[in-house]
Amino acid sequence: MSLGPEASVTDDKSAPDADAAEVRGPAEKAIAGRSLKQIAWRRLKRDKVAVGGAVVVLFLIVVAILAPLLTKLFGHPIDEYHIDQIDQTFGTPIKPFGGISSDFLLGVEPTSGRDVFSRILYGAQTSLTVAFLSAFVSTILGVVFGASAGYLGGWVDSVISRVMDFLLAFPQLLFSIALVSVLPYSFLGMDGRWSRIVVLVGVIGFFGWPYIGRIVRGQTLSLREREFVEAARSMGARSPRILFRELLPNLAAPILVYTTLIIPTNILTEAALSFLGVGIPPPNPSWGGMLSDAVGTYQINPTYMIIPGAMIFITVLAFNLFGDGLRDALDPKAR
Amino acid sequence: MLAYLIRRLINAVITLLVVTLVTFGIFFMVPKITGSDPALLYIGKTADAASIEGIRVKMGLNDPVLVQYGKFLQGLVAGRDYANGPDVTHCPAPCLGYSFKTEQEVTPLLLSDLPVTLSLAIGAAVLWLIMGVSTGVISALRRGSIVDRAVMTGALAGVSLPVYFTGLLSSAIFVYWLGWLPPSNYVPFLESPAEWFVQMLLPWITLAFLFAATYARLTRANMLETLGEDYIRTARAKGLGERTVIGKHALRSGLTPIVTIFGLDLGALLGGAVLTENVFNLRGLGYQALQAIRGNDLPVILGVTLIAAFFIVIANLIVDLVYGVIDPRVRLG
Amino acid sequence: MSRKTRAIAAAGVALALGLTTAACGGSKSDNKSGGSNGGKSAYNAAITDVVNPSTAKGGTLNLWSAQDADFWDPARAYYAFVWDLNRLYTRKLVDYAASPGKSGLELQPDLAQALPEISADKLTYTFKLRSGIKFDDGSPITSKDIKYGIERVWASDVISGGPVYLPTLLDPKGEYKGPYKDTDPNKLGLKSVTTPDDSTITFKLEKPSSDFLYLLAMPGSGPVPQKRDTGAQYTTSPAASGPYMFKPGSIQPGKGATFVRNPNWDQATDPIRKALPDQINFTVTTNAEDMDSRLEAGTIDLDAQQTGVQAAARTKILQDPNLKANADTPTTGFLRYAGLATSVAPLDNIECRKAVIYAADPTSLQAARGGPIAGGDIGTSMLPPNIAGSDTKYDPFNRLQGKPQLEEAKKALAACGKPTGFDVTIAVRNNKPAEVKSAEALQAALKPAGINAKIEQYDGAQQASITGSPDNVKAKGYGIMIAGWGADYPTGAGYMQPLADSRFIPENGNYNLSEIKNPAIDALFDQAQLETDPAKAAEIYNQINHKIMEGAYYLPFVVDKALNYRNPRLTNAYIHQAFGMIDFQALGVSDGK
Amino acid sequence: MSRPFLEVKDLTVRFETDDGIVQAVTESNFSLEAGKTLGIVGESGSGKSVTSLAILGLHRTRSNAKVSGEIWLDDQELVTATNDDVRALRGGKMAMIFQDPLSAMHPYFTVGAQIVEAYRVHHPGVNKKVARERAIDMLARVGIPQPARRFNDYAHQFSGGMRQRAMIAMALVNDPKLLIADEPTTALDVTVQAQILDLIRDLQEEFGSAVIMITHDLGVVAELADDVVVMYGGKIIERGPAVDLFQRPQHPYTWGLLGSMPRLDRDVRDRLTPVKGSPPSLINLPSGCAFHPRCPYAGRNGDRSFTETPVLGGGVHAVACHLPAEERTRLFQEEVAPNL
Repeated sequence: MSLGPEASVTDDKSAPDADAAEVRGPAEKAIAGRSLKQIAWRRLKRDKVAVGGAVVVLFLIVVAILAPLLTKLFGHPIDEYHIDQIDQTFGTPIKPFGGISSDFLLGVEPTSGRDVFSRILYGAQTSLTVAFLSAFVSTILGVVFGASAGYLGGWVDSVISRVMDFLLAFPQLLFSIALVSVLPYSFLGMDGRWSRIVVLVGVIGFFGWPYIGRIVRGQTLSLREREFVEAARSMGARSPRILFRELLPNLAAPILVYTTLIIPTNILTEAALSFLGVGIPPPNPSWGGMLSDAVGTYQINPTYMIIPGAMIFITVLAFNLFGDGLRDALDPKAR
Repeated sequence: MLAYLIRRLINAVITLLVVTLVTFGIFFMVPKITGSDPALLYIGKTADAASIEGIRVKMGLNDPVLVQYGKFLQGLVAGRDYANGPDVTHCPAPCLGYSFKTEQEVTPLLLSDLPVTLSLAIGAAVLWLIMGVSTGVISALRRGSIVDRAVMTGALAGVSLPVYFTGLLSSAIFVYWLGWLPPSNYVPFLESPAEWFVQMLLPWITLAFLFAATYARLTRANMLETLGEDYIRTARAKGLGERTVIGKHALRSGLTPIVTIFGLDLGALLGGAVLTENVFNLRGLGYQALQAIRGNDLPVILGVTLIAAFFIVIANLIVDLVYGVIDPRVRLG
Repeated sequence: MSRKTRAIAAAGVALALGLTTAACGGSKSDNKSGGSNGGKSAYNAAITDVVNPSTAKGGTLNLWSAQDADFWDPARAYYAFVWDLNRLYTRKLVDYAASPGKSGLELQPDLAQALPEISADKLTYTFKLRSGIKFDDGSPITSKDIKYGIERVWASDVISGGPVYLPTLLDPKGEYKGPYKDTDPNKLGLKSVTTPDDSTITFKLEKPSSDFLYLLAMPGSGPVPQKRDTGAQYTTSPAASGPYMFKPGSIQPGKGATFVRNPNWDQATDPIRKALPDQINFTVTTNAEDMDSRLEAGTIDLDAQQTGVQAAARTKILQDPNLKANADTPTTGFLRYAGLATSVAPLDNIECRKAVIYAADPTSLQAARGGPIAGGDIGTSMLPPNIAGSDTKYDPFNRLQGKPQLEEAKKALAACGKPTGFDVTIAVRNNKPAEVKSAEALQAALKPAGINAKIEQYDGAQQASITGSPDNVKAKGYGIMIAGWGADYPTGAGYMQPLADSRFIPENGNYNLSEIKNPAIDALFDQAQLETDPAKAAEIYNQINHKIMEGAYYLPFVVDKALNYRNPRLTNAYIHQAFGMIDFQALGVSDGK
Repeated sequence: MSRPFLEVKDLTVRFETDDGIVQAVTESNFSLEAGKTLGIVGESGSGKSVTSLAILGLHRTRSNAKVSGEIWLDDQELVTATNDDVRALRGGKMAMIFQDPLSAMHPYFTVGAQIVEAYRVHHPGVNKKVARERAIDMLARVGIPQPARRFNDYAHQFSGGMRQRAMIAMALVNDPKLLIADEPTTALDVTVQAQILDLIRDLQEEFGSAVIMITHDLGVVAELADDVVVMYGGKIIERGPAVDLFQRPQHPYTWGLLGSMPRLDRDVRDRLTPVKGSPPSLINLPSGCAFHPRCPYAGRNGDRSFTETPVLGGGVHAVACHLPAEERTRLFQEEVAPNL
């Protein structure tokens, strides 16, 4: 909650799928013959908006992966200067609308004339890499700690729960900025871009795990009471085995949903950190960094602000749409 | 009740202690690891080893970390004395020390930034509560209608828009293209309420928009859940009119969870709306925090973190207490 | 040693001569001010002339700034604009003349009746103070107050932040520990400065220095009454000796300060300051764009920081002739450049350094700084135009043509033994966006030559221990370091000595980034101190500049400029070359409001 | 000929959901005379609760619900009546006791306040004090000790039985002529169940109300009901006087229900599956007789039960089953009854 406004997304509650237990009962029984996976898949396919979101997400992933190729085909290298595209007096692109032309599909960067198209593509690479990996980190940590807390109970649960409460009640964005800014720019022989990605993944992933952990803990607690775990236990299965053999498959749905929903939050956080100047270091492009660059010239050259802003918006929206659809389809709250 | 309150207060204090300890640890240990030296912040262009050492001694940087931390806590509780050249300056409690950069006492420095953050957070909160809750309720009541779809689409777009983009976009439009509003520059409320209002308008709307989107989704979900509750059916079965059913029974429980989230969000914001304040150049706690972080100004970073944590913890406390009042199950259960 | 002593003695005379001319120059300039274009405002008029000359008093001058003063304590301030503002409330023994152009660089007696009496060995400077000089509380300013003020410079652990030059001349062995650790009951234990009576002060230098008077013109050499010195907290309520004082309680960190008239200042004792407005408001804003729009609207008078308007306002001003007529783009006295570390291979080889300089794209570097108007002219050498000895036509690497010279770069690489190029690290402060942009531009330009640069951002606040530490530079392999430099006092030594003299390489806080250890350059600096004739001294500085460029130690980016707008109602507006910005103390407001 | 006090004709309720149309109640017909008790029996999802909600008109607030047919209460048609007219009857002439009173009572209002609210909405002129006295009086009458003090308590502070009593007090506060009790004893333990059922019977006698008792528990019906309706898959499959139905149950499903009547020696959990197999989907009802997938006798009669929907016969004791009447009698006597 305290990652500023950006983070509230994951706290959102799902709307009940059908509006009363009365109707949900038969509705669910109606399709009880199929596995949850099939049901979810069917529901998801029917949800046009979610499918749209998924298509955009896939498209962005492909674009990010193919960034080097696309740049070669339609753009210019990300660090190539085109000073001839820039009005030297004002530092802005000579051509209108941010210098958009057939040669520069999304215009050029003020001051340097670098190709915005290529930089957006590489920015997508960075953004998505950070978002996915940090979601992965959050999920791993969240599942391990959440499941341990919920399953083991006792002092383990109280310690982990306190830590989660503490992390959630913490000036997170401030701390992320501070942490990211004191960590070194290069280490382990990685260059600025990858070392920073590792740092961002670590910090964002770390602050994200309580969101997943809380949900996993809750689910584990309720699942623990269920018979099948009791049964497994009575048959002499040891704790870790119960945990992973029995609980994890049942946790898969909520974990999938919340991991999906934490990705857009991570994109926003990464962009925020880059915007505040502690993200991916130049000359490597990032959307937040481009927005921050645009601060100086946005009144006279709005294109350069709108393009990265719109990219962040579209990406986050697509992930949110898909995540919402996925949640409705799996409806982890209905269990 | 009293025992509960005391327990909660002790918890709050422990949380704050942990926050200071963690912050302190990070900002004292990390520079040690990376080899940067806070004493050098004090030095101008001409640094010589002797005066750097002098500053280290003066700042107590040569003490063990725990001693430094102890002194910091002492300052918070009882105030602290600083050698100041000709004489000793007493920094009254709660003393957060002196800024490495400007040598200003941190406590009054941050207190003077607080009104800006308060103005921003409270104004935006009022706005987003009104916007978010009303649209969320309408959306829930007209579930599936065009209004509902429009609100939910707008809300989803809203949560996908970062303030650092909407902030720039809105000032580009309203300040530079349309010229309806002046470029933001905080004017204290007491100086000119009208100007204060005009200046804060854009930051409020920008910040509120994001939260309103979240709250609309939240409210709608809560309301839908509540409307499906048995006691709402009971209320209808008693023959109550829809207005009473919705306005009294459904809102009462549908909005109760919002109180929690609202309290926590507001608490978090009071510690500094880092992004909004920086986008709109508002010199509040969030702005100060970023400046301090960029300049490695540890006492200020510590101060802001502590204040931010303080607000969050207090908000938690208040929310719990308020919840006890509005939800009888908590109060007496 | 004896040779040196004599040489400095001569330099002292030279300075004295220079100062005399300065006094004349000042008045001459005043006469001229109405001349060339009738004192009317025009684009860049304030660079050479006094715009709107007037003696009308009254009104309030509204200065805004996006940056708060670093310190109001004169001994701790280091920002150029704060030094400029400092002239409002701090008088020194000598101060810069109040006039545009070169004549502003000359020193005039201020608290002193006249320029000092310099002993035959040129090691002793004796000043006689004016009578009737008082602090804002009405107490007279004595020689002891001046000595005490100067002593505070020694207490750099408490009075940190400001320049520390005087101890190297007055206490090179570091025997004095500053007034706060002074055992003398009156805290006047500095032996090299004596005050035989309240109106006489004598300085005894360890070695002659032609720059000594410039050091006395720094804010930190102003008088401080010992009983009002609150050490580190003095910055919140400094005493005033000039025509203005801080309105009590008006200093608000991060918000601003208010200057009101000092009732105990007497115009008759002050030949430099005009003191026209009744009040001067210094307001800190967080929004530079808002400041620009207020400037254009005429509701505020001047950006006190004088670092140039933002991009949006720049466009507007340059496109609107009416606005442009009230704008100037003076050179600020700063150079932006990259130091090429001789301690980092392969830049220890001069040819490899040359390759970097040739491969760099002068235009993209200029664009990174903001272009020809907001950024500055393409830099060609290491001496900025406001300093005697500078030669803007000197362009050894043919940078003015504006294009990278790949052929030359490849030749140099071949000569260096690295025909296919090499890897190098560019170190850049993370808190200076324009420097980061410069680093990116440089990186991009070096690539075609095969020089693969990696950009490493570091915490700008820690500069002194990162690029300022030769050991660290070597360890981290920072071959190229982006930096900027402005003179603390306008002489070739004041500008270039920290950048090029091998004897100016401390463990921390080093600015000789290239670690130039060239005996010829060191010798020339010494020789300049001996030179009697300013023109000849300038010629020596010119030679040093040539030597630096021939050694390819630095890659100059731009000669810094700033596009600033001034409210048309301002009177007596002119750019003061010592600060590279409008001389605030001279300003008045024509409408008296 | 005057109508019965309550007459339900061809009542059909369907919900449109994302997963398809839920056919919750199909063409139900039954009636109830004043002062009498009707038991509606069936598993969860059989349509019994939906039927009762339809009588109260509570599907009206749900946009995806479609109700057709006729419901006559005291000579007033309710399906086509205006919202306001139905609302005026709700809680007044007809009232409902819900199952699980903890969730059916508002957690944030005191029990007393909720009763007062119910009273005042149908007695607009009455001041708070009078309403309060009435509420306390009602609490006393349903057997809540110290009613004046409990008036200010919240639902969660009551025990399960007391809570259900309070719920009943709230339903009866306006002297309803029709009282619908939806599984009033499900959430309670056996001894309390008996008390509550006694209470309802006593109060029915006192107020002279008609009662619809909805339950999956034939034991409850046996104790209270004059007539019984058995529902399965949204349809009435058997209907008749209680005595008759218990002595000569006609439908194989009813036999199953009888077989699962709660007894103290049986595990409580068994109640939930009175008949082997799971209840049918209301979206895709099995073709023909909805019960055929679970009916041990399906197929004995050719393939009719797979293709043809049995029609509820006429008469006092009606049944919807393809098995011939004699066959059913024989089966019940030979195969089912000995095991009961």
